[in-house]
Amino acid sequence: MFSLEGITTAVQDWLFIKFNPTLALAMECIIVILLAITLFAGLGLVLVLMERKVAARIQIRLGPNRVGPGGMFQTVADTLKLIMKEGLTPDSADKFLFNLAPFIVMMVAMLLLAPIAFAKNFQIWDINIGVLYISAISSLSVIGILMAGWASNNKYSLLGAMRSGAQIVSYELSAGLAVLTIVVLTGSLQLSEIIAAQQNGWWIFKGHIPAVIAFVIFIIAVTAETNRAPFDLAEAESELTAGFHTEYSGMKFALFFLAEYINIFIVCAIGATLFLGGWMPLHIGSWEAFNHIMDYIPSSVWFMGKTFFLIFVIMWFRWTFPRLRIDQLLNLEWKYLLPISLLNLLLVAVIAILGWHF
Amino acid sequence: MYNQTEIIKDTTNLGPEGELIINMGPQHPATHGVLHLVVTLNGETIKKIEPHLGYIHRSIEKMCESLTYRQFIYVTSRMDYLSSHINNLGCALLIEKGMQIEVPERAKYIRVILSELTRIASHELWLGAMAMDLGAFTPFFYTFREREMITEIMEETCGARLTMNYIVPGGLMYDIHPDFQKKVKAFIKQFKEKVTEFEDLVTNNIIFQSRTKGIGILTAEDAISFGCTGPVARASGVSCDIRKLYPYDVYDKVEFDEVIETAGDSFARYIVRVKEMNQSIRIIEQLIDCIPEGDFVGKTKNVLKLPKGEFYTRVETARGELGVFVVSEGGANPYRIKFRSPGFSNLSALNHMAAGSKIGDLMATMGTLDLVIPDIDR
Amino acid sequence: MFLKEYISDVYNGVTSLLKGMRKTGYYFLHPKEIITEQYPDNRATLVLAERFKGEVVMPHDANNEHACTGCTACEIACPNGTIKVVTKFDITPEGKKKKAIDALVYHLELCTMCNLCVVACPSDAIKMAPTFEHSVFDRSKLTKILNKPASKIREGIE
Amino acid sequence: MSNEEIKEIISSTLPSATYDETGEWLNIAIDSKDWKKIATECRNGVLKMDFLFCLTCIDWKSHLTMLYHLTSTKLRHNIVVKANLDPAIAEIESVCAIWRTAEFHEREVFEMFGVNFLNHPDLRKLILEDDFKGFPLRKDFEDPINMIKL
Repeated sequence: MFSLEGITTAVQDWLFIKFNPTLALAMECIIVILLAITLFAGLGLVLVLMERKVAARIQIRLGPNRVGPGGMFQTVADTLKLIMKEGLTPDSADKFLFNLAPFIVMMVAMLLLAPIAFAKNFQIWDINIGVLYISAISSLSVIGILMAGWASNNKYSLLGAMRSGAQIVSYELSAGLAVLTIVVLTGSLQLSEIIAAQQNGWWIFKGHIPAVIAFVIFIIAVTAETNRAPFDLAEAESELTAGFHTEYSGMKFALFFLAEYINIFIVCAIGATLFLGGWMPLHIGSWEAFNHIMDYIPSSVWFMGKTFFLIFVIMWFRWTFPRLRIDQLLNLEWKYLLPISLLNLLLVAVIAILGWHF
Repeated sequence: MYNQTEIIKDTTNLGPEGELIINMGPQHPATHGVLHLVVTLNGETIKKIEPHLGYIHRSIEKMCESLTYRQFIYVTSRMDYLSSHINNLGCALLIEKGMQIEVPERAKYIRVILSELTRIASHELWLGAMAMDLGAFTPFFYTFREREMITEIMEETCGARLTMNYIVPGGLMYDIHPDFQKKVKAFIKQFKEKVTEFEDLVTNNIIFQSRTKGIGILTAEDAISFGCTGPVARASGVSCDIRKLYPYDVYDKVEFDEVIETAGDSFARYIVRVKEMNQSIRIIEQLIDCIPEGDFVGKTKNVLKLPKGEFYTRVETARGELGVFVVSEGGANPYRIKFRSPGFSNLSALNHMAAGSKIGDLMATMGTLDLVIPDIDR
Repeated sequence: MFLKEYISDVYNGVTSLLKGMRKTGYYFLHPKEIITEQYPDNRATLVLAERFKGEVVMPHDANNEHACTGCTACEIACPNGTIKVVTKFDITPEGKKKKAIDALVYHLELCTMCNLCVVACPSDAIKMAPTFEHSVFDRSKLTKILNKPASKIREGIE
Repeated sequence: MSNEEIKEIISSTLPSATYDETGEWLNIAIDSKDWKKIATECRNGVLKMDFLFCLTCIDWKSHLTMLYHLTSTKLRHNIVVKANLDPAIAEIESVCAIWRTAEFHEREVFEMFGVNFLNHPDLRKLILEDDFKGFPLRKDFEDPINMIKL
C-alpha cells in the first residue's frame, strides 16, 4: 500500500545520519514550516477556485473559465493582482494593530495545522492533548478580528468585529461540546488515538444517533466560527459593506481572505478526523473483499476526500441560505444548539459508560 | 441644517448622546443605487434614519416643461426604470384624457399585457435583490432567468429591454411582433413551473421567515398617513390598487384579485408581491388570446396641444401609484408637470418602520419597500 | 406543550432548510441548466431582435441614394438635440433650386434610442439598426454623418 | 359624496372658499391663512380626507399656487385645495401633523419653490445640495451651465 509514511521516515533517517541531532531537528522544523506555507498557499488557491465554481454551478452560471483550462489559474491571477496592489492604511487607524491583525488571524490558522493527521503517520505534531489544543488555539482568531475591527477606526468594521466577537465566543461552546462527545467515546484527547479508535467503523456510524447529532451541531458551529454564510454577520456585506475588513486592501486583505479559507479547511479536517475517521478507509463490518479494496485507496486520498466533502457542504450552505440576524444567531446558539448538545453529551456519556457503541 | 463638511464631521464623531452615526450609502450594497441614509445607532439598534436624496436628481419635471407632449413620454422611462412601460402609459393616458383621443382596442389590450409583463419583471428583480439583501445570493440568478425571458419579449416587440418608449399618445409606436403571443405563452409556462422554486428556497425558509416576520410593521393608518401605495400599503390592509379603483385601458374587463394582506410586516409585503405576480399572469392569460385585430394607433394631430387646465392621471406601477399632474396653458409644451412617484412617499415611512429595530432588520424593511432611486429623486 | 413545540420548531426549521438545499443541490448536479452566454465568443451566433434600437442609420440603396428630403422633421421630433440636419440647395437639371441635405449629423452620444425621429420621418429615410457595440476611445467618433459621401436623394421622393 | 355636499361642508367651515368644477375634481380655492383650518376639517371631519396623494406648487410668475390633492380611502372622493401665495413672502402652514407624507413633499416644495412651511418639524433641503442657490422649479430660475436651450 502506498503511504506517505515511507517518505517521512526516509527523510528523517537521512537527516539524522548526515547531521547532528540538533541540526537535524532544526532542519526538520524548517522543512515543516516551508511545507505548511506551501500547503497554505496551495489550499487557498484551490479553495477559492472551488468556492467560485461551486457557487457558479449552483447559480446556473459557468464561473471563472478564462484564465487557464477551466479557469484553473484564475485565483493565481487574482493573487498576483492583490500582491501588486497598494496596501492602504487609513490615516486615523491605529497603524500597529491595523497591520498586525491579518498576521494574527493567519498565525492562528497556521498553528491549527500542527496536530492534523493528513495521512497515515503523517502528522506534524501528535500532541497528546490535540483536541484541547485545537479548541484553545481556534478561539484566538477572534482576537485578530477584534483587533482589525477596532484598529480600522471605521464604524462598519467596529460593528462587524463586535458581532464576530459575540458570535465566536458563543459558538465555541457548542463546537467544544460536540467535540467532547467524541472524546468521551474515545477516551482520549490525542488525535491519532481518536483515528485509531475508528479502525472498525467511523464514529458517526458507531456512535448511534447522538454522534450524528453531535456531527450536525459541529458543522453548524464551525460554520459560525469561521464566519461563513449563513452566519457571516461579521462581514455581512449587505449590512456592513465588508464588516471587519472594510478598510483593508491589497495583500492584507488577501491574508484575511486566505485565513478564512484555511480556517474552513482546518475545521473540516477536524470534523473529518473526529467523526469520519480521518484517513481511515471506509470499512463495512465483515465484507472482507470490500474492505480490502477500500484499503488500496491511499490514506491521504481518504482524508482529503472527506475534508473536501465537508468543505463542499459548508459552501452549499453559503449559497443556499439567507443570513441570520445577530440576535437570532445568538438565540440559535443559546436556545437550541447549547441545550441540545448538553443533552447529547449526557446521552453519549451513558452510551460510553455502558459500552453500547460498537 | 447639514452641509457637506458637517456630514463628514458627524461620521467620525458620535451623536449628541453618544450614538453611532453611520452613513449608509450613497455607495452601499443594500441601497440599490445612490440612496444615502444617515442612520443613528445605539449599538445595533436603530434610533433614527434620515434619508438624503438627490444623488440622481435630474429635475425631470423641469426638463418636461421644455419638451412637447410627444417627447416628454420617453423621459418618464428614466424615472422608475423597472416599470418604465407603466410610466409611459400614465403619461399617454393623461394626454389621451386631456385631448379625448380615441385609443383602438388592440392597443389597449397590448398595453395592459405589456404593463403586466413589466410588473412581473420588476417583481422578479425585486425578489432576487431582496433575497440578496438578506444574504441569499442564489435566488437572484433564478429570478433573472425568468426576467430575461420578459426582457427578450420586450426587446423583440418594443426594440429595447428596459426603457422601451413603446407608447405614443393614441396607441402604440408599432404593432407587436408576430412571435409575441407565442413567446408570452412560453414564458407563462416556464414561470408557472419555476415559481414554486422560490417557495422552497425563500418563502418557506425558516431563516427568511424569521428575518421578515414581524419586522418593519406599518399599520394601515400609518400607511395612509404616509401616503404609501402599491404593495407596501396593500400589505398593511389598505385597498389602493388603481387598476381596481380607477380602471384604465382594459383593466375593467379582466378578472383579477387585489392582493391584500393585513400583517403589514416585511413578510406580508413579500407575500403580496409574490401573489401579485400570479395575478399578473392571470391577467395576461385572459388577454393574450383575444387581442382584437385592428389599428394599433388612433388618429392624432401632428402637434399635440392639451387644452388649458389641470389634468391628473394615476396608474399602478410595480411600486404603487404613479400620479402625473400636468398644468397646461394650451401650448405645445406643458406649463408644469408633477410626478407623484410612489417610491418617494414609501421612503418617507422608512424611519417610522425601521426605528427601534436592528441593522439587519433595516435591510429587510428597505428591501421590501422596493425602492428605485431614480423614481424617488426624479 | 413547551417541549413538543420546541421539537416541532427544530424539525420544521431543519426540513425547510433541507428543502432549500435540495433545490440548490439539484442545480449543482444539473449543469445543463446553466444559462450563461459567453458573449464575445458567441458573436457569430448572436441574434438580435430586428427591432432592437441600437443607433439611427440611413439606408442607402445600390445607387448610393437615400430617401431623406431634409425636411427636419426628425430634428424637431428629437427631444435632446441628437440630430442636426444641414441643408443645401441643389440645382436640378431644369435649373430650379431644390432643397436637399448636405449632412445629417447624428450625435450617438446624446441619443436615447426613443425612436421618435424614425416615427416622425415622412419618407422613411432613417431607421433604427440592431447594433450595440458602440464603444470607441474617442468621443468625437460618436458624432456621425448618416448620409454617405456623394449620396443623392432617390428619384420620386418629395 | 357628491361635489355639492362637499361644498356645503367646506362652506360651513370657511364661507370665503370659492369653487371651480371645470376640471376632473372639485377645486377649492382658499386663502393660505385658512389652510390649517380646512386641512383639519378635511382630515378629521365628515369628509374623512385621510390620504394626501399629491402636494405640489405651481409658479404662475405673478404668484405661486399650492395644490393639495386629497382623497378619502373610505368614501372615495377627491378634492383639490388651492391656495395662492405671494412669491416674495411665500408662507403657508405645514400639514405634517395631519398627513405625515407631507413632511417629504413639503421639503421638496420648499427647496424647489422656496415656499416656507410654518411649523414644519424639519424644514431642510431634501434633494438639492445644501448650498444650492435659487429655486429651480420657479419659472425665473436660470442655470446657464446645466440648462441647455434646444
